[in-house]
Amino acid sequence: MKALREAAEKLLREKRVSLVIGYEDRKGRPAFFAAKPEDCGRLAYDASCRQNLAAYLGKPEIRARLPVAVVAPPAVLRSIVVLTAESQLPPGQVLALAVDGDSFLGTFDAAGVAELLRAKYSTLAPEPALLERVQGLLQKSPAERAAFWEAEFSKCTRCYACRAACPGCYCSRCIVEKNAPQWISTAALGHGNYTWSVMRAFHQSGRCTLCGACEAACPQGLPLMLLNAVLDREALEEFGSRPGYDPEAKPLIGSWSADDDHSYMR
Amino acid sequence: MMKTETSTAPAPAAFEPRITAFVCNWCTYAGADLAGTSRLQYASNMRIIKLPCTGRIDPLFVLKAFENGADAVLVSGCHPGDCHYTSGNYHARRRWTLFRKLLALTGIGDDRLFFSWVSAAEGQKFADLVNDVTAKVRKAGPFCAVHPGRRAS
Amino acid sequence: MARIGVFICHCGENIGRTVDCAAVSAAAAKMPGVVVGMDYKYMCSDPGQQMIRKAIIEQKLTGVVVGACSPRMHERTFRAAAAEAGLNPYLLEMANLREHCSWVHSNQAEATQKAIDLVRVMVAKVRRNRPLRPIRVPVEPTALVVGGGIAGIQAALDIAAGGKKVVLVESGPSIGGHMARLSETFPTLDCSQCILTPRMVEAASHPNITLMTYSEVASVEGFVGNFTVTIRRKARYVDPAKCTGCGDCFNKCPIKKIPNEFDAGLGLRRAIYVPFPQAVPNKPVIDAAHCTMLQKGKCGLCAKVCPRGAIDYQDQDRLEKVKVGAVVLATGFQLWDHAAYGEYGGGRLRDVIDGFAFERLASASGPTAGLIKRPSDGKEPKTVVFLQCCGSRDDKVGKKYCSKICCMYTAKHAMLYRHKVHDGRAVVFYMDVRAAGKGYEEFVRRAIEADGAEYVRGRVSRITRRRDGKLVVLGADTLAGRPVTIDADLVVLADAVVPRPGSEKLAQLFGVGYDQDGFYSEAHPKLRPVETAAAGVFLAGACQAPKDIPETVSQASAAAAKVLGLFAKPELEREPVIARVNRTTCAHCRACISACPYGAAKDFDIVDRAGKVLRAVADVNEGLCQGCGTCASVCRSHSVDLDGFTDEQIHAELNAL
Amino acid sequence: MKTLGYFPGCSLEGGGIELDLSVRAIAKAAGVDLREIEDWNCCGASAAHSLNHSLAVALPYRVLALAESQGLSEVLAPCAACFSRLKGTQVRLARSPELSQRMQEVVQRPYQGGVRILNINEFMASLLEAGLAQKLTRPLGLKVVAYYGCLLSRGQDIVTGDDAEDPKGMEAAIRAAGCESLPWNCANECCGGGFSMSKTGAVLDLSQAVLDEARAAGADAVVTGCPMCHSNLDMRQMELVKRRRIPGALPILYLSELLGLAAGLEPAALGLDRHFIESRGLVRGGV
Amino acid sequence: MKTIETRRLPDLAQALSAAGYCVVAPIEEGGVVRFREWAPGLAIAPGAVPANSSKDFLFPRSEVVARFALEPGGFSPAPVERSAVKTVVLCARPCDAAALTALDAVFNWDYRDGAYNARRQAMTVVSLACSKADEHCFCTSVGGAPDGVAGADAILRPADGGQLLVLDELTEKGRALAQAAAGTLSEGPAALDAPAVLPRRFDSEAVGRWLAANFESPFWKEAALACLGCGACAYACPVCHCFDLQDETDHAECRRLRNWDSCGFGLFTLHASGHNPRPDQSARWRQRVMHKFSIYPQKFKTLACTGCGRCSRLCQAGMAIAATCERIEALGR
Repeated sequence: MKALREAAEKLLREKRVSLVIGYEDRKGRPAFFAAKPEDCGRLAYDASCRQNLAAYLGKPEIRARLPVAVVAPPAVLRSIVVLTAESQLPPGQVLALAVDGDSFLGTFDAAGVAELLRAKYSTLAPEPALLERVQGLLQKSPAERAAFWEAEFSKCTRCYACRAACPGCYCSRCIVEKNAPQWISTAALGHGNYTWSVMRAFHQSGRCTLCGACEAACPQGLPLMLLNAVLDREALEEFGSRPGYDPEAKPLIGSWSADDDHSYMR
Repeated sequence: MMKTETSTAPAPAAFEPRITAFVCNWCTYAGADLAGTSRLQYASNMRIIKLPCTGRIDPLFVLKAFENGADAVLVSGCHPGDCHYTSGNYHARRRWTLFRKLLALTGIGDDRLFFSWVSAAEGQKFADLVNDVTAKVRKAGPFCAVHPGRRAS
Repeated sequence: MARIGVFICHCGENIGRTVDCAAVSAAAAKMPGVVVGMDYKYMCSDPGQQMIRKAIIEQKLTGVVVGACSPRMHERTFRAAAAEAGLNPYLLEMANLREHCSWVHSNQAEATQKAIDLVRVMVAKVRRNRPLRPIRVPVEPTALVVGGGIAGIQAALDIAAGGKKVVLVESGPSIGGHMARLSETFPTLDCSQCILTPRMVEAASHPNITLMTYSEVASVEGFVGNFTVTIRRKARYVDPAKCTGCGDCFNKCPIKKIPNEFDAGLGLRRAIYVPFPQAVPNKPVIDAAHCTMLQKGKCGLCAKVCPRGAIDYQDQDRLEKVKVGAVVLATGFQLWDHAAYGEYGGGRLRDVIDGFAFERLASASGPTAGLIKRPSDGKEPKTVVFLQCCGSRDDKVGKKYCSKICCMYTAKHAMLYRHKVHDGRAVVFYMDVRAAGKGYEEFVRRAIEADGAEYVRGRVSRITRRRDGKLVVLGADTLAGRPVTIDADLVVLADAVVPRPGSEKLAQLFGVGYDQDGFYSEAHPKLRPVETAAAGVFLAGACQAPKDIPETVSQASAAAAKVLGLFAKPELEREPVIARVNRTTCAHCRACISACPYGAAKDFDIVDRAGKVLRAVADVNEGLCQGCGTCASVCRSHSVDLDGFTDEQIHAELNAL
Repeated sequence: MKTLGYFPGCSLEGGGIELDLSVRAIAKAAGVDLREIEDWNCCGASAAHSLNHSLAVALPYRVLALAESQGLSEVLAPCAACFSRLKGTQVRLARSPELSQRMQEVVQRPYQGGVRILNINEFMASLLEAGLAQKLTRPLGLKVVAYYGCLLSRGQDIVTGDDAEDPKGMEAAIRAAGCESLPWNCANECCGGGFSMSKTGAVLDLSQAVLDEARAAGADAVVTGCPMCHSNLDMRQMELVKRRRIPGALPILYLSELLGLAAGLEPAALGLDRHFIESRGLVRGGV
Repeated sequence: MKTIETRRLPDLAQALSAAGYCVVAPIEEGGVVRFREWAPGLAIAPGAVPANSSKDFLFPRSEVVARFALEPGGFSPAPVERSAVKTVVLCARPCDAAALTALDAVFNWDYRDGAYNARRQAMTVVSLACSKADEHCFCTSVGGAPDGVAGADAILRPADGGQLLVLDELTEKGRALAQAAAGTLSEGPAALDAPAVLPRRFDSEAVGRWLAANFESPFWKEAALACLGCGACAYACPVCHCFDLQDETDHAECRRLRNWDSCGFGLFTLHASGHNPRPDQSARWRQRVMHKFSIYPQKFKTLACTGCGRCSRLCQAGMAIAATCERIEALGR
């Protein structure tokens, strides 16, 4: 904690960044924005931090204050690499204060983040419990699966907290906001809720780092990570895709290989 | 090809599925044309939406078809390597590989969502495909009314 | 407010027999936005078209749906009719009631219901159609012909004769290709060089043709009408402007024992050489790999003897850009390497040769001056076995396909051999004799009946060399049903025709498809056999499939005609199915840029008046875009749309189902 | 020390004992431990596959299952027929899960398919790669022809990595022994194989053709890896010599013997004294 | 006093259900307590503040407000079935009930909203006084109280250490309900539990004064940095009532839907021209605070906040409106 605060303070003091985005040392560990060196004493990090702070990097208010530093556990580091690969971060304008568990790993630029991930986190895997939940659901019949989601999606109020929480949801005009035509019904009713959540997850394939911020943000507790996890697994198994490691990566959707599977096609 | 059972008057209780097909202009649409010029008879349950290439097909189209009451959806285009636009079908293939798994998790499985390659020369394959898909969906029954992806009537 | 007209065609009885056309037009008339619903016996006939034109004018229609045959059949017809009546042709759509409905269903109620659905879908779509204008791009009226064989020469000459400029690129030192290597040609037995060399000279001297020999295509940019092609001019080490072709250099060159590729390795050449005496241009090049001056810095003899100082050891590859509007690929073929057949000696038996080697032996200008002598000992072979389908029609080791020309040239070889060696025996092993062509069957019969070639139907299982130098050919005579052993002096294998090495890479440069064997894919096997899927790129000759000379020349002329047709207008019109980017909503994730098969989607900087970059977005180059729509479907925010197949149109179609 | 499973089969305990002796000797010289599969049984060659398909698979299946259960991941079958039967069974099992299932029931042993089977050519190549080449201190300077016959050249998916029509699998080993492998016409011609007893006349004709070609090519000896080939060329050659159908005797060596000689091993230890055609004179200063 | 044992709340629900009420109550599901329709067998969780508010049953998150049938050459209005089921919200929080005053005001201001008023007429609110409060609660700062009765038709007050609930009828609707549930209620003495202790955190009038004068304050830029712009706060709020009208059309029909909307969304004020008068999140957060504590009170003489704390409880970014008000009050001093 001390090392993190010192590193953040140094960045602000040396004016290398105008803002450090971190977690605050109070209950729930909400987002905290240190603009002055003396603010850095309020920074904290532990496993209860659920927000993916990379989501702030798309906000106009934050972009107006570049360069900034972000307190970043591994999943957030990966989000930074994803945003770099998708040309969303101006080069050299975002530094990561890498943290993991209780330890502070140092200050990294985009290239350094990718290197750190390759060196230290090349084997990050989804939580087994999550995969078990996916497997459990897949073992049910299609009708049972439909009923499960019917019950879940009926709770959705379309507050879009999931979208706001996600660094990958950086579109300036979300597809659900396109009304000519309105592909996804904005009514908080079954079909619109279904299409929204399915497409939200699909649009994150190749971007999602399974950070869990969307599910944590959902006021209704929808199991959104099931959708993310099934896509993550498929993308890894079929295409060897591991988002957030290669800042030069071609987009998963938007590239192809002649060897891609099509055994299910006739 | 024999007359399919659809050409006889259906019993009142018989379930006639509604199937929406998204096909590319250059291969499958032309293959369907060939089935026509060859007078191959097939089930009349499918309605084709023509697009230039399978590469144009957004997963949202499929969801919209289900939302509007389709009992099944077929996506069909040029064989790998044959794409009129060289690689639109490869892009499509990658998308479907991911998307079908996502839909499977939500209860839309292989008896609702079909993919195929049908070339301009494969009129017979197209006719067989329509018959086969129709038979499978007829067996699977109406797309469950409780599925969250379907619009309540 | 939309005013849609719906016109249902009975197509005589073709549609009317199964679909109740009156019911369809009545149902259509009640669809939202529809103001006219009519049906007629033959919509494509003049009165039918007149009906549409009249309705467009009188009813002030804003869109038309014609329910008739496949749009592949008559879309152009009806769109032209709409245009005549003053309606933008892209405001007309067709519902396919024939191929997709009446011809494939027999139950009238079902077929009629489906027809109504198909019409409803198209009505919903056409309400969202927008007037489109064909894309117009200026055309650079210069053609690039890749390959200087007979196909390339013919195409270049025909285009040049049509008054357009041609750049003819050939990778070897001379044009002429394989045809220059042939002795005589079937089925007329005219001398190949006698008919070819005048064409070669004409190509070199034609004011409209720029010849680039010893050159290769390095890269391609642009699109139909506007290609920029970079040509690699390989270092010749001889300045063609200074060289007179006197031959002093290659007569003095001390490196003498290089097998000459032109002679299938049977003759020899020097390190500085022209491949054959009639070469065009008749100016030597230095083979750097064999030249001691270039390899070790020793010798320099050719520079010393050259009276014009044309030798330049410092010469380097140069890149040259040409702007062309169309391309003809005529890269030809080569023979498959029969070394893959271990049972035929695995390429180690010197007297087992391929067809080109035999051509050079039989050619008056060849290494033996037209005398048939076998390579191992220079003796005249008294028994020659010809083996057809070597590597063809064999999907285990060779190729699945029939190489098409081997039956004919083998018959010619047997005939030529018998003409030259009267006491010799020519035995031909064949699987089938495929002699479909004008005068071809007669030619084969002549080889058998007049010239005494012995045709044995069967395959050869093994060729071994006996210590006395005889080649023992073990085969089967499947008509007689017994094994055959022949002691031969020379065996000629009719090796399969395969594409030239590097042809796949070239295809990728031009965006042309190719099949599993590497032959270039035509746009349509029947109706567009000369075009490729890449607009403005045409095919001539054996690069597309094995072909003989008349077929090659025909296709070359056809390709030339296509090029001249393209150049006939100063501008090119293309279907306006083009992707567009909504720059306001584009988030610049670059997925479309990665996905575009044509490199048409690219980065674009939005700048203020001072030129400061405000934001980067994606943009689509209309000239390059072919309209597949892949960009639109990878765009998460649907900030890319495709004219003619817009989100709104597709959404409306789906809602109509 | 590397351990390799060893399947001698019947031949190597009888007519092909020289192959057994020489393989064991060269393996020892190369530092490879050959561990005989315990309780091995007949591979089924010659007879089983023409009589009963199940039996023809079940016999090799049991051998493979034993090897696997004894922890042998690689098994050398020097006899070309044994190799062909074992490898052929392996290929068929891999293609058909049903067959595997049936065999497991018939033989009452599981086999997961985890055994790699080597023929003598592959074995020699692997020894050379593992350092045997340095131990071949006695280049023989012979001109030989490599004779593969059918079982070491044919069988798609069985003999892999070689060209059935133009086999090359022994070339490297022959060169390593300091010999020249001459080009010739009969590398994969038939020796007469299984007709040795039933149609001796045919075998004599076929063997003679092979021997004639070998002599015409200028060979000092024929090198083979197959006990059937060896017996047809070696034992039946006596008859050809006796009937004066060939001008003189031509030694027939196993590939393992050739390498053993080049490694300086005693000819008797390699079994050279057991051949019908005298071959010990091939080695300079030989016995 | 009319009493019922706390554990017998389902019996009360059952009785009301039998009497023709649609019973809405806090029910736990998957770790989240929500107001939802009660059904036999479901337990009632009276202790917690549910994730949603009772406004869901007056002003649903999506409803069809008009229908049009498409015809050749035009369209014609089609009837919308409007049902106002007799509903009781059982164990509403006093802060939920208090919100009804504010909602009634806005839905009956220049236009009397038929759908809202029909449901309002048919709804009986039985609130449950709070004997506990958490760090997000601040009803006492906005004119409410843990045992406040504003907006309620009846109130249940915990007694005997939470074992019993005492029912007080406050309105005619409340009395009708008590009558319908008479079978489950007992008459007898009970020792009322003390209401939750909740010190006032800020002076809402002082906040309102500062707001009215500080639209352009730099405070907003900094105060809204954490806000990610979702609608979780607005959708959980018992008073927020903004909506969006959307037409959804298929080939036969057009449905006009009224869907919840939130001032937190950028799209909320985006003009067709591309101009957005609230261009960033600080402008949107300012709007939220000003609307609740300045604009709304000026117009309707009541705050648009009842201090339920749902918005801060649910916010993923830790935005807390009470904390903002405290800071504003400090700025005003």
